[in-house]
Amino acid sequence: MTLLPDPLETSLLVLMFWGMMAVLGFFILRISRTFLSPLLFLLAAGGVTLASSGLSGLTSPADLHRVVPGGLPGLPFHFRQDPLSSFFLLLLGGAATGILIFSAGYLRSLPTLRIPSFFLRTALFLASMEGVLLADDAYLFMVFWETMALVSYALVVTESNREEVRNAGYLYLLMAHFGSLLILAAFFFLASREPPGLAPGLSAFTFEAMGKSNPTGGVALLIFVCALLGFGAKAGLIPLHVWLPEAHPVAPSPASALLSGIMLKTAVYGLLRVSFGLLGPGHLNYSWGVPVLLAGGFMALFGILHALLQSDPKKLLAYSSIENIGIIFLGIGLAILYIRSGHPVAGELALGASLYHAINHAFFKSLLFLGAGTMIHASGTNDLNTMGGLLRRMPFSGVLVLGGILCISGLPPGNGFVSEWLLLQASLQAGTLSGTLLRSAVLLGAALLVLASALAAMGFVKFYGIGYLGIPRSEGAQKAHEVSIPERIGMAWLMAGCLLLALLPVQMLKGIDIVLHSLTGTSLPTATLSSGWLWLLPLPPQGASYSPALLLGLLGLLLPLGGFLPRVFGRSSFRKTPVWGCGYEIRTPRMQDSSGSFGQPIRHFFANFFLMKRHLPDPSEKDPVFELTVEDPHWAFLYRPAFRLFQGLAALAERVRTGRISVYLVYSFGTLILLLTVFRWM
Amino acid sequence: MPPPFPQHLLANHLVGFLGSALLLSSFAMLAQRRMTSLVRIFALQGILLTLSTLAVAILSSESHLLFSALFTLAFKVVLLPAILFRLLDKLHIQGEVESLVNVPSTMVLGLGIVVFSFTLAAPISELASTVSKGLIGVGLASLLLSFLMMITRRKALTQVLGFLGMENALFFSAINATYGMPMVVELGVAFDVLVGTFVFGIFFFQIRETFESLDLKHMDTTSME
Amino acid sequence: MDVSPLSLRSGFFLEGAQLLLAIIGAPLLAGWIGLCRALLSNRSPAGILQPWRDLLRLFRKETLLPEGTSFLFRAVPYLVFAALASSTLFIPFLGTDPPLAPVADAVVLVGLFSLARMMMAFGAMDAGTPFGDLGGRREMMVGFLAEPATLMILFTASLWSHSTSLPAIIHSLLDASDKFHPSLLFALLAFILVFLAENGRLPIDNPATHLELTMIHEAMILEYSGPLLAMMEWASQLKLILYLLIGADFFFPAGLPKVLSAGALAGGLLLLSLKLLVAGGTLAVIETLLAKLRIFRVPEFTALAYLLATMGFLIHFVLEV
Amino acid sequence: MILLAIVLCPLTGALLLGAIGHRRGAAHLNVLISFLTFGISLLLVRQVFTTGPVTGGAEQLFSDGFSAIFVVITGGVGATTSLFSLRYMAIEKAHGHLTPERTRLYLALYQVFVLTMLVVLVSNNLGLLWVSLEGATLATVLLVAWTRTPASVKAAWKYFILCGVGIALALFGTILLYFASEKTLGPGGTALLWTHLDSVKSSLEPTVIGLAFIFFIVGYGTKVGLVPLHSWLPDAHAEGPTPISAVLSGLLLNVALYAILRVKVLADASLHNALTSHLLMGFGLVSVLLASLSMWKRQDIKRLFAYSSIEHMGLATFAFGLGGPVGAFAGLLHMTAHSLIKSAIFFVVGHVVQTSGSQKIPDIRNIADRTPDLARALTVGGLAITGLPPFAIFASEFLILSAAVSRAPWTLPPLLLALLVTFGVIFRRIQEMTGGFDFPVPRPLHQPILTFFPIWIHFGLALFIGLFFPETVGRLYHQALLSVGLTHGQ
Repeated sequence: MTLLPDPLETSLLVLMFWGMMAVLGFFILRISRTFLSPLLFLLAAGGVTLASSGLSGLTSPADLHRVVPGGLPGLPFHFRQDPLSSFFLLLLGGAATGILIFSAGYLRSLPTLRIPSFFLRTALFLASMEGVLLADDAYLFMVFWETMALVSYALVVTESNREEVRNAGYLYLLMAHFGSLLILAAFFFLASREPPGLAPGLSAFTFEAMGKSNPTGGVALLIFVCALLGFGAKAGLIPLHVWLPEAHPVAPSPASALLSGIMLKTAVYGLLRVSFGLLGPGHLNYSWGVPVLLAGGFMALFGILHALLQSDPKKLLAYSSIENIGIIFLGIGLAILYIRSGHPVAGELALGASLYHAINHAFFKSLLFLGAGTMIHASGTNDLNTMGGLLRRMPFSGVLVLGGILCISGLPPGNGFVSEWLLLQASLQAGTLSGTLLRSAVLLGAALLVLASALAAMGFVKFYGIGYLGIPRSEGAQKAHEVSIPERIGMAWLMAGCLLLALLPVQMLKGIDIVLHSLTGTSLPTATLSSGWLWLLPLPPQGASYSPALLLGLLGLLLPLGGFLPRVFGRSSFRKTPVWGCGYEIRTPRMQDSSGSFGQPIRHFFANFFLMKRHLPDPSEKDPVFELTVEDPHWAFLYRPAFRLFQGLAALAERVRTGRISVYLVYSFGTLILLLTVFRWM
Repeated sequence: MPPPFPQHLLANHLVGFLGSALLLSSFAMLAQRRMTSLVRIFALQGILLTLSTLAVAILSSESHLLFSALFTLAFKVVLLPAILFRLLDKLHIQGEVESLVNVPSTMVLGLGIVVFSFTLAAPISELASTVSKGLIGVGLASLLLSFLMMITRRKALTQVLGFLGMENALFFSAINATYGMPMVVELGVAFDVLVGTFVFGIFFFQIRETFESLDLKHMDTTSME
Repeated sequence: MDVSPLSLRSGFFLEGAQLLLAIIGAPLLAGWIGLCRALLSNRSPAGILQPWRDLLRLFRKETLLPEGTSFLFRAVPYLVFAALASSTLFIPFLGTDPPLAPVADAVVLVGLFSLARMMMAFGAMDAGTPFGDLGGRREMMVGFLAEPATLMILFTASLWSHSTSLPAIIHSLLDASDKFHPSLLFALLAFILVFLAENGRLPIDNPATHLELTMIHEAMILEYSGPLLAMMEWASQLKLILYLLIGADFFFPAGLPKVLSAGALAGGLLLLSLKLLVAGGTLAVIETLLAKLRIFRVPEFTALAYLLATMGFLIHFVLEV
Repeated sequence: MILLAIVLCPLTGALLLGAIGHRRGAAHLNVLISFLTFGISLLLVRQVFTTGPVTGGAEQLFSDGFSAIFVVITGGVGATTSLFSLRYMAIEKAHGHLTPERTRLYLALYQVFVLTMLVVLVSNNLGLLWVSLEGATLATVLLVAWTRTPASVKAAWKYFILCGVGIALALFGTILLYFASEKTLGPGGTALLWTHLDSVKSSLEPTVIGLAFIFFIVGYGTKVGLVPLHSWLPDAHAEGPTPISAVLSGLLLNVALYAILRVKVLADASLHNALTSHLLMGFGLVSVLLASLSMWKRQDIKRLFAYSSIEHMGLATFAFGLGGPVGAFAGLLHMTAHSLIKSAIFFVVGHVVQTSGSQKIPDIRNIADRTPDLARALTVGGLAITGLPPFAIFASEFLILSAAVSRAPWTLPPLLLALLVTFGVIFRRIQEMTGGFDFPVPRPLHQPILTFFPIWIHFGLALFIGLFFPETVGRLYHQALLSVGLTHGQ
């Protein structure tokens, strides 16, 4: 008997702690806002505990269960922490900690924010996300899942006095509900055997029982499609993504970070849980991997292209989330394809890369959203075109954001590179597949991935170059100053997470391997896991290798070499001068690139991905303004027609309502006659 | 125990005749254009109902049916028509009953309904152990004819008459199919009809007060939203 | 990890030699190309050492820092240089197995180039001038298709070895050099296009002009001066030679020594110099013959490279397996 | 005894309030009587579940577990609604909409209404059941027309005619049933008694019973509000005083469905086929679909929720049509949950309308700033009624859908679509009403504790059911369904 609680107990304690803190904090903060920081630090302590619980769940392959009274008759609350849950708990706890610490400084700078309810929502949001990861029966899962959707909706509409905020929130909740219904359908099909016995046999809804269900091929496909679309609606799967770039940006930045950095991953978790955990790899078909793979690739490309055109930094980040989720989906598709066509090693690698990318994205996207928050706070607007020159004024946070930029752009030696690299390595095993079509699909996926990744670099050059570099474009940006200490600590925490993930890939892969083993029963090659922390060898023995730590070391060695040269060859004195600018005398901030002009080449080249409306002013116009609106084509080609269809149906339903009693009597009469006829003559 | 089946041909004929008369009166109501005549036909229907109940009561020697007959006489022949006439008088309702569907088409529809009801009721009538097989069909037909009348007429009062006609048809069915319902039920039904009429009365004044007409087109609610 | 058959000492000798040769040779190659171009266009050449002279001159100058720039502006040249210089350690060109090659494979290499590009764009944008922004934007515009194209080319070459490790690729290409590979032909074509685009050569960019409408690279380094400018220039020369070295490795690997003996090394070096001189000459010819493209056509140019590379990749599976 | 008590309590109340309803304190008396009724209903349920079904009143009254559950719901919601109407009527009075006479009418009729519903539930005699359901119609017709506005008179008239016709058809069904049962049970009083019918149900003549069931479902179905017999429902809900909307929606519809279910048990045993199940499923599905589509154009907040009632009764009907242990359990749970939540929503809506001075949705704006508590309650109610967890309706919809998947998978897509549409429309409207432009603050809300007590009691219970549905209650529900014979599948 040990005094220390096991990981699941720890996690459940954190769940209760967050839930209780939500209510407690709400009432405390209603009395006084001064307790905000300590309360947030307490939440962050919960985050650290959770991360450690997740970590311990990843170091030893434990599979822990608890049944808690409640729920429906015959279906009490089931909790479980297996390696997959542990992995995502680590992600949740780790990223949330940084965000919460940041909030302690950031929220103080928002005078109009209703602090108590924001705190309540944040804490509940964290608790519900954790609940999703721990739930072990369909009912409890849905309770947490929908609570998460609701609370996140509440976070989105925190500044609900604005029309567009409410619309964004509405769209979000509607899509979330759409997804939830599909997820429900997936669960139902998994548990569709009529339970034996007289008691409402709800025990079929435990994940354990679902995991043992043995659906036929068609039903399995149905379950998979429902799960893919259902969780895809939450993850921003195209074409169910339209809410994401609307909803994520309008929330206060820490909330955006939670939404984009963490909540999207719960959808990934759900998809993996249903497809690999409940359905089981044995019921998947390799051919399902192809559409998932290509959808992921397309998402990555589509997301980043739209990101490139945004001038709201948070909207840019939101679209980039679509890109990153696309990469994760690409990996999942690849994994299904490989594993089910008899290439487990490449499949494990792809799945591992997906998981790796999920946790990477959690850290750097949170960091960047927090950075975007500081940018918006500094300039006073959410338009990149009012920013500029922030790096000089906010050097500490600016450097952290730069680090985040390098990571998200998938550049070595960042952490984003590690996962994309692993994914590419897996893709390049296409040669082992049989069938040109499969190979081509995988390679097309790889081609889309590298294209998206290169575009991401361009997008983030825009983000950083316009936001942090150059000269200030507005008075607000001119007067910007460095952020508070907790904000810096929070961002530094996330950066530290990125660094660890970047430099210790083998350690992380060891943890991921435990997840993979629990999901599919096979492991990564032993040589990969035993090659020491320095060397990443995904496909030994002949495969490629990578050593982020050595690379960083070499770069570090060569940097002073560069700095040394001027001293060898001559002088190294500096003098401040006005800019030269090719000799132009006038230099105003407006002469710099705007965010629109930076994206122009992309808009031009990928015109088919956008729906553009141009207004070219006539020379005779009094106030000639060139206007250009860019829209997501899904609105015009999917959502508006769907809405019109609904309206048409509603209008049809309206015709039933004539308002005339005689007609209503005819309905009754007709129904009666019809039923009698049917009964008598059929 | 079911009562002994009376093999009295005349009685059977009598009950059958009363049933057809009731059906005919329902048709008459469907065809009638004048308000006062409608009420008169309704009263006549009450008389037919009383006679029919009496006949069944005597044939089946069910004593409580006598009570029912008495009640029907008092209520449906005397009281209700009196109330209705009073209403007609008070509310100054006269003249033609406007119909939504013209009378000939209504009649054709009615004919169809009768055929339909009879075919529908045929297998049931086989099972009847009462004196009056086959009369379930008549009851059903009268019920649906009254229903049809409610659909096709525009004035509130005609709808009420249709409603009361349905009530008559139901009563007729109950008597002929099963020698009447249990006493408790019959009393309850009667009470409900009474209260219902009372409510109708209240309504008429309210409607009149609010809309200055009893035309149902004012009662249609399409304009409300 | 100990995949290298070389001893530690000779291994470090090889790496040191690669680094030195590349960074010293880069300006010389630039000088050679300049010489060829001058000859081809009937100008009197400045000599092969001219880039070196320029660099030394710049190093002796004072650095002028534009007002309003951040510390990133000063750090960028060193970062760019370090990223490219470190690449010299991973590309096998003196021997097939440099000991540090396992640190980075082909993908990392492209990542390093991309890092350098991004840093350069940041440096350009930090000055806050229209030209800097223009240069940064155009550089990224060239890059967003050229970089994936480069990767696809590397992937095509990696298909024989099933590995993106550079030594493994080269070994497999050396072993199979007697066969004709149509996919490699596509890759070579793509590579030439990418090479022109990535290194700011005609028809994408003209390194010799400061014409506002067309310039890319020059626009980015417009605000740099003195040693910082020297580092930037040097880095871009380094990039050029790195690309040529990769090209030589993949498309003309013959003669690359597999074992590290003095004779083999000398022979390999000689052959390599020859390859580079020919390549430089060819480049000069191409540049002399081609006119500058409109800037809007640039993505089409790089897209062509990307498509060619992807096709090579796919063709491998259709025709060659 | 207890059955007589539960009938006599509201009866006394009705007579008493009919006499002194215009005096001061009568409204409090109403609350007292309602809670007394609730107390008795609790005693009843205890007795039923400890010692088995209760019979009384010369065999005319009867209660088994199934009806006892509805009795408790009726008693409970009746009691909280009386509490709500206390505040509601006080405000109406303050606005000058009330005369003492009308107060008396209202209070007396309220008790009559509760009485008739209880009689429906505890009557052993299917004829008596019909009588009291008709009585409930009459009582509510007067209550709907109670405000005397043209619209309310119209609505009441429509309600009266349509339900009158419906109920007449149900009487024909009763006659047919009697006709059939008389053959086995003999003439006289016993042939309509549930206790007797139940024992001979399998030997009833199927042709007659089938016809009877059709008349029952069209007749009582009108009262349940099944599409296409529902036309009276939105108007009656919208135009009556809000407490009446609450009990109409929360209780009367339940009671009517209860009547159908009783008959369904008989019909199933006699018919030996899936006729009743198919009819219930068909009506349920059509109701759900049409109701969800009809919500989009609603401009009146009470009509909106009236359509939601149609939808939910449709769902419950559908669930019972599915049958099986899960389906029937889900249906019963759904009715319980819907009673609790919908009545609470009408409580909220009542106050929203009072504080906004209009029941047109476009006129109701910015509740969040005017009366934040109301906005909160409305939002919670909207989420609860659209089936978001962890409220009870989610639990029941979860079970209904799961039963649907295992028994009639093809119904899943339309059901899901309807649920999505319902959610989308209701949530949109609530969002519009709670947010929006600046709105004058004509009528603040006083006495918040008394106002919100019944509301939060209902939502709290719904939440509790959704999260911690007590094992014992689950057993009771199941036992009730089992004893009445509703758990058999198609």
